[in-house]
Amino acid sequence: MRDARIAFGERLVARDLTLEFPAGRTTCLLGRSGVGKTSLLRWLAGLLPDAPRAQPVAYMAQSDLLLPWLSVLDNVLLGYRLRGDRVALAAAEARARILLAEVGLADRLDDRPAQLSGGMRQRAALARTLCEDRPVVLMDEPFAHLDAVTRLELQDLAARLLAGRTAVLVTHDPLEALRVGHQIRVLSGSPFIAGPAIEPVGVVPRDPADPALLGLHARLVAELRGLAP
Amino acid sequence: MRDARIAFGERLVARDLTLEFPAGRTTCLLGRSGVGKTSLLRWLAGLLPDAPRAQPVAYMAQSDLLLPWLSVLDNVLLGYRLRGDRVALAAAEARARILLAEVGLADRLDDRPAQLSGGMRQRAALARTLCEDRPVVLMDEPFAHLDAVTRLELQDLAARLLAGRTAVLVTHDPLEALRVGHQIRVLSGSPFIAGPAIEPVGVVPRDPADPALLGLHARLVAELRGLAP
Amino acid sequence: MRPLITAIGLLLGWEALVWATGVPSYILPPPSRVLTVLIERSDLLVAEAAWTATEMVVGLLLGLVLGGTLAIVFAASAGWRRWALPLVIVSQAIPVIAIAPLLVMWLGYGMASKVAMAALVIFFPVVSTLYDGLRRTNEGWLDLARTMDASPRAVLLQIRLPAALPAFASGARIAAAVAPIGAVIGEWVGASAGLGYLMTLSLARGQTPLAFAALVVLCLLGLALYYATDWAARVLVPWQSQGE
Amino acid sequence: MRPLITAIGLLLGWEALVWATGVPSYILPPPSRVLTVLIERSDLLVAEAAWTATEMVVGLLLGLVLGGTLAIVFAASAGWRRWALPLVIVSQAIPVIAIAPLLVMWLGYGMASKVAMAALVIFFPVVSTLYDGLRRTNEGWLDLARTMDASPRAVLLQIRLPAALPAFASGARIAAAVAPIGAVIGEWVGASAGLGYLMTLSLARGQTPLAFAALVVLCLLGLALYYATDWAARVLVPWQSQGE
Amino acid sequence: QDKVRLLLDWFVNPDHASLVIAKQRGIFTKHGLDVELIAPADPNAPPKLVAAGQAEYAVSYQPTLQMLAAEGLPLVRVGVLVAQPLNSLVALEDGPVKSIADFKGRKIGYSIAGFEEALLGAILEKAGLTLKDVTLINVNFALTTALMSKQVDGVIGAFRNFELNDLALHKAKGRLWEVEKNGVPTYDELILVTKRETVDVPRTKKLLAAIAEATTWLRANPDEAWGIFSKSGKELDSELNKLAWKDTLPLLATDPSALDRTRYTAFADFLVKRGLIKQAPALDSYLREIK
Ligand SMILES: Nc1ncnc2c1ncn2[C@@H]1O[C@H](COP(=O)(O)OP(=O)(O)OP(=O)(O)O)[C@@H](O)[C@H]1O
Ligand SMILES: Nc1ncnc2c1ncn2[C@@H]1O[C@H](COP(=O)(O)OP(=O)(O)OP(=O)(O)O)[C@@H](O)[C@H]1O
Ligand SMILES: [Mg+2]
Ligand SMILES: [Mg+2]
Repeated sequence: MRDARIAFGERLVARDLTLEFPAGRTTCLLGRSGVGKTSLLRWLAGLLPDAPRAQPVAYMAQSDLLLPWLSVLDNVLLGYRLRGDRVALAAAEARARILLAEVGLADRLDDRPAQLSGGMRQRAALARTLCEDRPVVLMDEPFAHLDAVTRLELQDLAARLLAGRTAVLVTHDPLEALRVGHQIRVLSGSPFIAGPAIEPVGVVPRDPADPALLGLHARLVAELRGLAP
Repeated sequence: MRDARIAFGERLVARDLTLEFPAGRTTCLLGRSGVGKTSLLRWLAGLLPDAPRAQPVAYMAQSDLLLPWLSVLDNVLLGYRLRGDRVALAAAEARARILLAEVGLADRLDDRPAQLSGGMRQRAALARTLCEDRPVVLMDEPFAHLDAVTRLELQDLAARLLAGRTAVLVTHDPLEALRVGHQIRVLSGSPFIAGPAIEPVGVVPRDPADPALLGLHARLVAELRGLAP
Repeated sequence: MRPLITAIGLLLGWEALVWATGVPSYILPPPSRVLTVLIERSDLLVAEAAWTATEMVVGLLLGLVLGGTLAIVFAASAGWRRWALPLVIVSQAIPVIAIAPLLVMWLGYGMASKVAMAALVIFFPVVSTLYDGLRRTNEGWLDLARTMDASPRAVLLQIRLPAALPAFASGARIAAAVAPIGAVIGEWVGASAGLGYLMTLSLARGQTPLAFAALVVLCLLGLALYYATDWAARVLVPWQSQGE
Repeated sequence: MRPLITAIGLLLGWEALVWATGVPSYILPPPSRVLTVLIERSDLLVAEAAWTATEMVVGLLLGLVLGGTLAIVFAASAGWRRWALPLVIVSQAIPVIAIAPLLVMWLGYGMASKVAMAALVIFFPVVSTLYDGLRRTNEGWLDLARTMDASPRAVLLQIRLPAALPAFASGARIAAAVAPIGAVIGEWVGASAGLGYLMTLSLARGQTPLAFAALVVLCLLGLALYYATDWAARVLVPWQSQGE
Repeated sequence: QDKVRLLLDWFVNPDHASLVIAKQRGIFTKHGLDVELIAPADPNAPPKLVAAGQAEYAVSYQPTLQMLAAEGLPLVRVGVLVAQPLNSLVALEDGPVKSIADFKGRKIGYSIAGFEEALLGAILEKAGLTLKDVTLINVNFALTTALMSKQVDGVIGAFRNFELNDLALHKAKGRLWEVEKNGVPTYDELILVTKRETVDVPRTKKLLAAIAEATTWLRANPDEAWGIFSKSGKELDSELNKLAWKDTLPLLATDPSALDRTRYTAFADFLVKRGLIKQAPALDSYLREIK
């Protein structure tokens, strides 16, 4: 993105922002609450005024946005249903079932979202995003409501399925960023600027116990801590 | 609680559940997504059918539940407004302003919730819960959408304000539980049972870097990992 | 059971009203007299009621279909909305007496003109509530659909429409409640049958009890239609909230 | 500006209709003739319009207040709802001709009986939509309020009511659109002034162009009222969604 | 001043000429009455409202009074405004109906007054038809419109002083059959009724005297009277009213207190025969002569 400007009325979120997201890799965004991560993601998704959208994206918002009248399975297939492509829909259904099984909702396919717990809803939303099969994937705090173990499993799943795609992932957990991001950027300031790209070595998903990562982790925490909210 | 039973139609979440929450202390609940943490909290809040409610509670749900037509400040004062006690309301307003300043929303008092970021909304909901000044406080993943640094700050704030109250706090972060909980319980199974109470030493908020905690952390993670989802 | 209690409650209230206000019986006859007539003339009343009930039900269905379609068209196209909405509003302001001759010219004296009239009275609440519902879809869902490259048509039919169904149900309930008056107004358009016709005729002849017997039947039809619609709305639209 | 274009558009549509269908002018006079009458008899029309406009506005306000209150009462008390709701539904089914003498008996021949009649037509959409809105409050908010020991009254007034205001706005829009017909129906109750009176009179006496001139004025009043209500609703209820 | 509410049978029109002139020229006041004329839109409501004590007098029709009396309403006739039928059967002159017999298989429109089936039945029978040979359609007030647009072939309930003029204004000519010459006993079209229990003879006398005085005056000064009438309400100044005015004046009863009992006996028998009432109510229960 080049010279982007994000503002809500008087409130300027970003100005003259130029950022590069390497193709086929996962970039993790970190930053204090309210800095503008969601806004940046929405800009990339083409959801803000004046925001161009280059390629098809899959977008997972901070809230789950499941449709209450559709079953879990139908929610996951929403994109195919909306595009109305019957052939693709039929093909995607098998994929959706597998994904739902992988996020641990195999026995909840026909439930309505209101019957799920918060974390289950988030997992369904994650399955929907990954089911979309798009070159660019944008995810806003996809694992926020998940327990530590499920989170690790789903990080693995995401890393596997995001391979080869350009992904931008917002998170608040520096370890998570280090685990799944090829590149990590810390946003700070108001209007925000992006810090230098941090590129940990090794293939994703990395082992969080790796001492090299722990060093980077300390650096990231310090970087975040030094910032005004 | 004694011999509680929680069920949604056919789905039995807990049966013959007897749990003790020590008075004046903070209990942290951990457990896989969907195990029944939220349901347990709702039971304690008297929100489920057949659930008795012993004492006045302050309840913070998994979603922020801010009212879109009220300003941030008015949302925080909602309890006092609903109870219609003018004297208490006037007294609480100063408190609400201080709390909002402490959660970093001092300059957002008059904004509507729709103008806030997800983390800001959660912080406003947290301020509302802490403003309620009740003997029992129930919080469902109160820090899920916050960055690591803000999270630490608000854990400190919560620990300070919860002192002397009976609090039950659901979290997915074992470190968080170790930091603010006088007692930690892991829920598991379906219908779930609660594991033995883990009681770390030291006063809350504890330092997460404490090696004694790291040992407990490893134990908790292992315990969670060993469980079926 | 409930409807029966309700009916009895209504009758008692009415009897009390007559007693309390001392209205003469040629203006408001007491239920006891109306009941007698209701039983004595039941064959006549049933025949007229069948006629009016048909008008009501057909009018309601037509109104729901027309109103629903129009609301969807309005939500889909700003051009249509800009030009046709005022026309729709104006259609509500036109008293039947002004357009009755037109309707009769185009539709004749048969049932068609009555159904058209009833549908005209009924369809506005449906258009209005459904269109309002379609306007206030959760922004998040719309954004999501946009990232999914959904056509406006798909967004309308698969997201905005289901989200607006509770509002549609609300409109349908209003429509069901005004359906009886719609049918009666329709019978103004040159009728020679129906409860509305019977009522006018018996009022003119000073047979107030018969007129009120017809009115009672009309009200019962109205209640039945309302509760049927309410029930259908509950069964067909189980989700309630517009938002999350 | 917009309303003017709309008005002109309507007139053109009407002229086209007359041409296309070849309706005789004593059934549907062409706009040109109506315009002539509109100008020639403008003093008469303005005087009658002032009367009707008063009835409309007072009736609408009364209907909004009554309907709003009733919906709140229904939401607050199951007992009231069970007994009074059928009564309210039935009130919609009663043709004016049956209760006009009653209204005159109780309210006299002045404006009160007309306003009452208009309010009766208007208030149902308000009750119905607001009550529906009050019924479908986000469960989470209700739970939250319960933990805060809010009285049912406080929950109703501070949570359910604001959450239902978009639905109330929806009802108010319908009410505004039916207000003109409400006023015209009201003028059946022994009127000697008003556009509805003028219309009936001139139609019955073959002065179709004058009747349609009155109708045009009535429609303009209706449009003005509708758009005023729509504007007020937007300004007063900026939040849209019922849910989160 | 004695306050009096008088309900008209319908909107103000030349049928009410004597009432309007009496009010406008202060003749009522001169007789010590303060009369308020109230127009309803529904012609059936006024007698009931008078019976309920919501007004002192109402303008009504003889057949209506007799039907209401048979239903037990406490009403009495105290005066008359038009002492002959105005009601007629009308068809278009250039239409297919040249004689009453031509109505066979055709549509006849009416505006519900409650007794049109009786009138029409008698008229048709005289021409050798029955009610079954025609289709009756309630067209409400749009009598001329329905006729001109050929939605119906004839209308019953047309007033001879209005509907022909109305047709003429639309460049159509009507063919008219007077009911009283076609098998229907003659009757009083417009009468004044009041509540039986509270007949106020002195006041009624004053009222009838004022009406008589106004009738005499307007017969003598038709043009000046028209000026007063047409200016008493903005909507009254119309071409149709002007034409009807001329035709109506000769029909107004010169003696509003006159009563011809034989008419009431005959018409009651007629109503019984046509099945509209079960039995004729006693004449004295609904007729009161004010002398
Ligand atoms: N309203 C409901 N209707 C039916 N089932 C429900 C409902 N609410 C919760 N459940 C079920 O109860 C179980 C426990 O849900 P609960 O929300 O308590 O989980 P949780 O431990 O809070 O999970 P998470 O960490 O994902 O929020 C789940 O299986 C869920 O599907
Ligand atoms: N619709 C809106 N109207 C007005 N201001 C907004 C709107 N959305 C966001 N903002 C403002 O823009 C800024 C950035 O918000 P954003 O949601 O991008 O933050 P974030 O980095 O995603 O925070 P969090 O981690 O808390 O989700 C905030 O100050 C917020 O108040
Ligand atoms: Mg965000
Ligand atoms: Mg939960």
